[in-house]
Amino acid sequence: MRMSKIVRTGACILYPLIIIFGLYVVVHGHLTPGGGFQGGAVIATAAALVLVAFSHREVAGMVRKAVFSAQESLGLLLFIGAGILGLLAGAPFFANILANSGLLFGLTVPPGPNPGELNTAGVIPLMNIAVGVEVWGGLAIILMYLFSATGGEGT
Amino acid sequence: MKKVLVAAIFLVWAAGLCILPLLLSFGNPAATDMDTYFLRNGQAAAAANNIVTSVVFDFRGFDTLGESVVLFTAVTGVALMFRARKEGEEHEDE
Amino acid sequence: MIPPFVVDNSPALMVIVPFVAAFIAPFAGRAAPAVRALVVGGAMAITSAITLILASDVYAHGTRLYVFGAQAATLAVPPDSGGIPVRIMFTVDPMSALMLVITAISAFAVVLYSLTSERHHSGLGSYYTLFLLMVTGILGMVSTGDIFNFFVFLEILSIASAGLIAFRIDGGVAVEAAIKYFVLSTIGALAILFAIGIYYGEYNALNMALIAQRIQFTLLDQLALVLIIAALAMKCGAVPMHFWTPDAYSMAPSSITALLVVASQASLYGLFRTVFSLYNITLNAACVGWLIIILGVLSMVVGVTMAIPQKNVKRLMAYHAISQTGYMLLGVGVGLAVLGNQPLLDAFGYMAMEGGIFHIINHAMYKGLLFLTAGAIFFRIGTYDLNRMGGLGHSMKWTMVFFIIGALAIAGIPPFNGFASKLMIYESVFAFNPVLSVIAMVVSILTLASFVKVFHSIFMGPVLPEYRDVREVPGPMLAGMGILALVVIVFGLFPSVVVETLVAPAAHALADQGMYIAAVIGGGA
Amino acid sequence: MTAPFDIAVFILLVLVCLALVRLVLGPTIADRAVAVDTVNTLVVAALILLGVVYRQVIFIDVAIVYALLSFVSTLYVAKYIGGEL
Amino acid sequence: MVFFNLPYVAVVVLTLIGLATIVLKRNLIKIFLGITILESAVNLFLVSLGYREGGIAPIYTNAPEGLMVLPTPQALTLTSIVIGVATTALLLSFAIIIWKKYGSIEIGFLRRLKE
Amino acid sequence: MDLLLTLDTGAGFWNPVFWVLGAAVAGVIALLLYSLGEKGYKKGTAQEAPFLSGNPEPEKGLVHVRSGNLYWGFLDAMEGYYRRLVPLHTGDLHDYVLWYMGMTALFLVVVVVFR
Amino acid sequence: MIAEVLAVACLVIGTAFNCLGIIGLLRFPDVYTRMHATTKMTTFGSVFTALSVIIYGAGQFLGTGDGQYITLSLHTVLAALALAVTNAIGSHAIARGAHRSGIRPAQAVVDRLGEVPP
Amino acid sequence: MIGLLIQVAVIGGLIASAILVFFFRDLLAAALAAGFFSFLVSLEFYILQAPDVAISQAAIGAGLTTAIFIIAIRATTRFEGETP
Amino acid sequence: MYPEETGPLSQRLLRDSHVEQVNDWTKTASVRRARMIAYLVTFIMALLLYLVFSAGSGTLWLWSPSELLAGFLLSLLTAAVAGKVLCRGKDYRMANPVRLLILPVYIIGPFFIEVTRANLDVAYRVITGKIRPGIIRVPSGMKTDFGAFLLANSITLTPGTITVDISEETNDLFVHNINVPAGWETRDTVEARELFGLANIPAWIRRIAE
Repeated sequence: MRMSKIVRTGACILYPLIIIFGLYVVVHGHLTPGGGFQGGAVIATAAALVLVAFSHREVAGMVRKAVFSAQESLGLLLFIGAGILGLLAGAPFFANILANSGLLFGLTVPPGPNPGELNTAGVIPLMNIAVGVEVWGGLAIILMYLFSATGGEGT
Repeated sequence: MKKVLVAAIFLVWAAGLCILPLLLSFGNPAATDMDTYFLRNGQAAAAANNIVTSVVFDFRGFDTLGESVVLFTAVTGVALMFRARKEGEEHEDE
Repeated sequence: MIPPFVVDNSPALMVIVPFVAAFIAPFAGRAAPAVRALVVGGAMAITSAITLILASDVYAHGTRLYVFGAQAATLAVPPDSGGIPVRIMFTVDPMSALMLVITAISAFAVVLYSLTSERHHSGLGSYYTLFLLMVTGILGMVSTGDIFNFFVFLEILSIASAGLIAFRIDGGVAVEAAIKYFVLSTIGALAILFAIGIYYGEYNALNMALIAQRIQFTLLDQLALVLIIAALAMKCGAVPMHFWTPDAYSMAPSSITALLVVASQASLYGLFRTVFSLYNITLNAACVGWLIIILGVLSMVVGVTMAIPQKNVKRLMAYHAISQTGYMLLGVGVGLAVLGNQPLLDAFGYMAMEGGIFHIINHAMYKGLLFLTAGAIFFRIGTYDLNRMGGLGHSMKWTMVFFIIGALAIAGIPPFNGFASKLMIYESVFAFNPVLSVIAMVVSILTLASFVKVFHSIFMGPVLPEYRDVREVPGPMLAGMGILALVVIVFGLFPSVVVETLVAPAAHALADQGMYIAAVIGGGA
Repeated sequence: MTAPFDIAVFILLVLVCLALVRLVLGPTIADRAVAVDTVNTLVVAALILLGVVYRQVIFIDVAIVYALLSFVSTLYVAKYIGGEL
Repeated sequence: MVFFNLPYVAVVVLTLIGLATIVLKRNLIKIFLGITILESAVNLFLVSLGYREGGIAPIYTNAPEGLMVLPTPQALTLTSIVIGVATTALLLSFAIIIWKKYGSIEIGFLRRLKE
Repeated sequence: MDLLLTLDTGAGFWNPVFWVLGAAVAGVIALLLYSLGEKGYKKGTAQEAPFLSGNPEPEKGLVHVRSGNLYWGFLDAMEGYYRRLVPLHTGDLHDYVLWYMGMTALFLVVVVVFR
Repeated sequence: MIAEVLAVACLVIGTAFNCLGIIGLLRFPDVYTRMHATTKMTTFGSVFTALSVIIYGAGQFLGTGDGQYITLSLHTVLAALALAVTNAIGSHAIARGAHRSGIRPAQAVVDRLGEVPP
Repeated sequence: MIGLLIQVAVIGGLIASAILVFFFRDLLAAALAAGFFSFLVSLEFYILQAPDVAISQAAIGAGLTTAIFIIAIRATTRFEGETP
Repeated sequence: MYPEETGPLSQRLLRDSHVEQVNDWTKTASVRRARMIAYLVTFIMALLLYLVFSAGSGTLWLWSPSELLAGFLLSLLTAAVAGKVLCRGKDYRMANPVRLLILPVYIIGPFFIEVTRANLDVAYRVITGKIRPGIIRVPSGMKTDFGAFLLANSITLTPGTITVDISEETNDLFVHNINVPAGWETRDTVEARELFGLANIPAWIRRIAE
């Protein structure tokens, strides 16, 4: 069953805000506290918010298991792909070959603080995004499965 | 009898764990060479301001892969628990 | 013939291939079950091949290092780090290679078997995903050289195993077994994490070789040692902590049980690695050695005596698995007890360790075979209850042959592999302490008696009316069992080859801590 | 000049410990939920102040995460006690 | 001296409370709560291992320079936290299935497998 | 060849060639005995029915010996042992955890005392 | 200097309101009145402490011209806003849940919601 | 000095809430106490200069784990010792 | 407990357009325009928020180019994910920037004054313990969900009153009052204006949301 209109409206308004904040945490993982896991967990909490505020029937259109499941596998494939990138370049698995290479994400940075330079740190931002996508999908799908066990209408 | 045994077990555990605050000094790690390496090289090698992130994704990236896979495994396990059952699937009991 | 890229990167590929297959397996099943079978079977075959390539390379050229993320794969110590390894690495020495061989053979046979045996169940996408992850967990556990990475792979293994044990959720009993297993293994894993924290706090190191170089056996190290060996002994099913084993083994699908045996051997490997490579002679070898010997003797005796009155065939086999684990603990424990004493070690210590380690590989093979035959019987008649079986020998001839091979091997009857390793254990342990040897022999006799009963109940006697139209299991299942049976026979017929090429290097690698440290750090202890 | 902030953090934490009393006593589950909700607010305030004490701007992000997410668990409790979950 | 090792004291006490919850309570969900407490204790232990007196967070920002705390335990703790939530989720789904099949989540009822 | 196939343990040895030879000889003897008995056997005569003192032949399922009946003597003789051992396997999760914790405690005492 | 005085003043006000909120939490008779005391007074107090941080950041920015203080102030504003919105929704949800679970307001002179048929 | 007092307050609350988890017979209250515990653990991480871990614990421990526990309590039972 | 919302067909279709039941005939221009606006609103909101978060990243006031690019892309992603949730096919009045500008004015101005005044009142009650609680019914007069949401939150954040429930059809609020003034307990409903002392909060909210 759904919660009251106030909670629903609040959830609708907070949902994109939490998502954008989570994405902010994800992409700033190498500059500020946070990263893939934390940001992914924050976004998954947004999904938890929508899940709790609406009824099963309404939620079915907003968040979908299949999408989350695909996200999860996609994130992991992206992550392991970022590792294989090193393998393809002739370095060992998980080598950070992009760092300091001058390519995309590969700016060379001076020591000391450098806020706002997102395109640094080599494969770390890529991995952050991959892990963020994966954790987002994973935690949300755990919640959805558990919700389907509460005996209400099936999700 | 059993209660005495449980109490004894807990006593030994408590005594064993009390070694920690007695022997490990808080706020003053005994050796720091590995972490000094990370702090010194983290920003230059991985170009990340956040040394924790550079440890998580660069120096110990393989652990992080394992950790993501743990989450994936748990999700798969949960999905296995709440899967839809086929009609006439054989039952296995005791 | 084999591209050098594969050989060079085989430690990484060994993990990458099953991971990628696991990630795409749930979606492969959407298209068609055949696609999924192809993906899973192909991935497992490739993984086994890569693992065997790696193992042969290790046996040919000595310990292999693979440093993840370094400039070069063998660059364990960065030049500017002051002589310490900082990154995660796989350290594959002959002992690890032995475990890799076991895992590769067993997992390949099991996947062949389970592609057919689980055909009619729902949730197969998740099943195969977890299966691949479980195999990867074992592979990572036995080849890693970083203690935290060991913990991570241990958790992958635990979670995947728990999910698979609970695979048959209909009765609820499987879930009960999974809960028991998972609660215990979580507590054990947390204890291991505690120990890792202690090592880190004392030595600021996570690499096993570095810890081994720096370890001093202070009071904190003793606490860490206790936490680790208790947790790993619990996970491999040593006796006073074996209670989860029969529950989990009997409730998991049979193919998974065959793999769980390998998983428990991996825990055993972790135990040996901790005691030998991490601590070695800094600890009081006699004391810890006797601790392991006593655990082993208890496991042997209690396991086999508890097996005799069982009526559930898988539960019975699970108790036998505990009993056989005791042999390994006994053999390696004797080796540990004389570790500091080179003459004794040469006289019988290495022999005992070789026996114990050889028994690991034999046990994984024949116990896996036995569990697979139990699963084959269940596949046809739908019960594990010995009282309701009988006369199946008339219709399931191949299964019966495989069962006989497995049963004779576990009982240590000569032409099969169990005999060779047991003989080595008996003789070396006799030199150490005759009483232990006698106990081991008695246990072996009881094992034989128990399996005679099982064989009689299942296969002998007249055909029961309800099983008149039972047929032989399908070909792929037989192929899976056949691989293991073949290995059992070959190892039994040519034990000296196996001991010379596989086991003896493993035992020496385990006992020689300096070599392990030197391989990683280069300096030597 | 961060001494006042430090003292304020300490007072807030003492208040957190006092809120624990309501968590213990609370006759109904709703009272306990109110106590936990209060603690969330206080902890967020404490986190913001501690961010100033440690002179780290980035620490405020933690407070935002707290403020946004702690209420989700409150909503779950509320939905449960309302009998709607 | 011991008094200043406060986090370690907390770790010891929390570990014991967690273990006591696991061993003395007969409800599955209570046992799982005990496991989460145990996990938090271990995480706390790891993080406090890396603390250095007067250190700042290991992030290069505009904050005043200073000794940084050790980053590795924090990385390990991140891993440990995610493993913890995965474990908890799987355990709770087991508990739900047990409730559906057995009608109870008390330990005393989970005894169909014995001997 | 001989060197390759012989596993020398110091006190004894194990060579599969001897065993294969022995098995072959035993097989030949068994085959001889088996072929001796075949001569007098004829299908369709009274030889097919077992002689049961004139009682009717029981159903095949009834002559099956249940596995629980095997080894009752052994179990009876070891009853005192089993009476102590079997109740330890309570199937109770608490006991499982307590055994584990107890063994850890015991190990700790042993290792610290005998270091 | 003025900014610092203002910041400390806001801090004192905020802490005082937080104290009052907790006292109310401990003193009041039932869940609704406790909610009056806590969720709003602690929100108000916490917003005031956040305000003191904002003022402090602004003062520092004007003093030093360092860009990070702007970030400090802006993030604190967002934290305070998030706190206010989430607390309002959360306390409403708890009140509704409490009323639905059958907790009637103590010493109430009137209960219009209890009269509405469910 | 004040830092030590803050530590004492946080750790006192930590231990007290853990004890509450042990003693509550109402599982929902125990889950709430566990949420409380998670907040304080996160605060302790924050004080120990680990903001990454603090965010992680806040999002996962305090937010999601409590939610999962409450769903599980809803799907099973609310009081200890309850059988249908 | 409450019946599902009903309404004109077009509205329901708009609301449920995400349920993959959109056939060709519903894909009229208005539906597409409504969706477009929904995505746009979400996008702008997300972008604004992201810019606030990452302010100060560049030199002093500006944003660094990579931040701007990342903000643009992430806002697009957010719009794609959350567009259907934020604007559930109902009202796009909040897309009007003038209304969004009034909101901060309202929060800093009348609302803050009201909160401060009432906080002092409750502080007095906390110390003395003089309370006279009760739940009264307040017709909000708001037609939109957002208006009701804003009013209810204003009431909740104003100490002394707390919104306990809301009627799904009429948007009537049930308000728990810590000190019910004499005479209100006999009245059937109480106007929202009367709850506040100084400022006319409902009028402000109506100006913002309707």
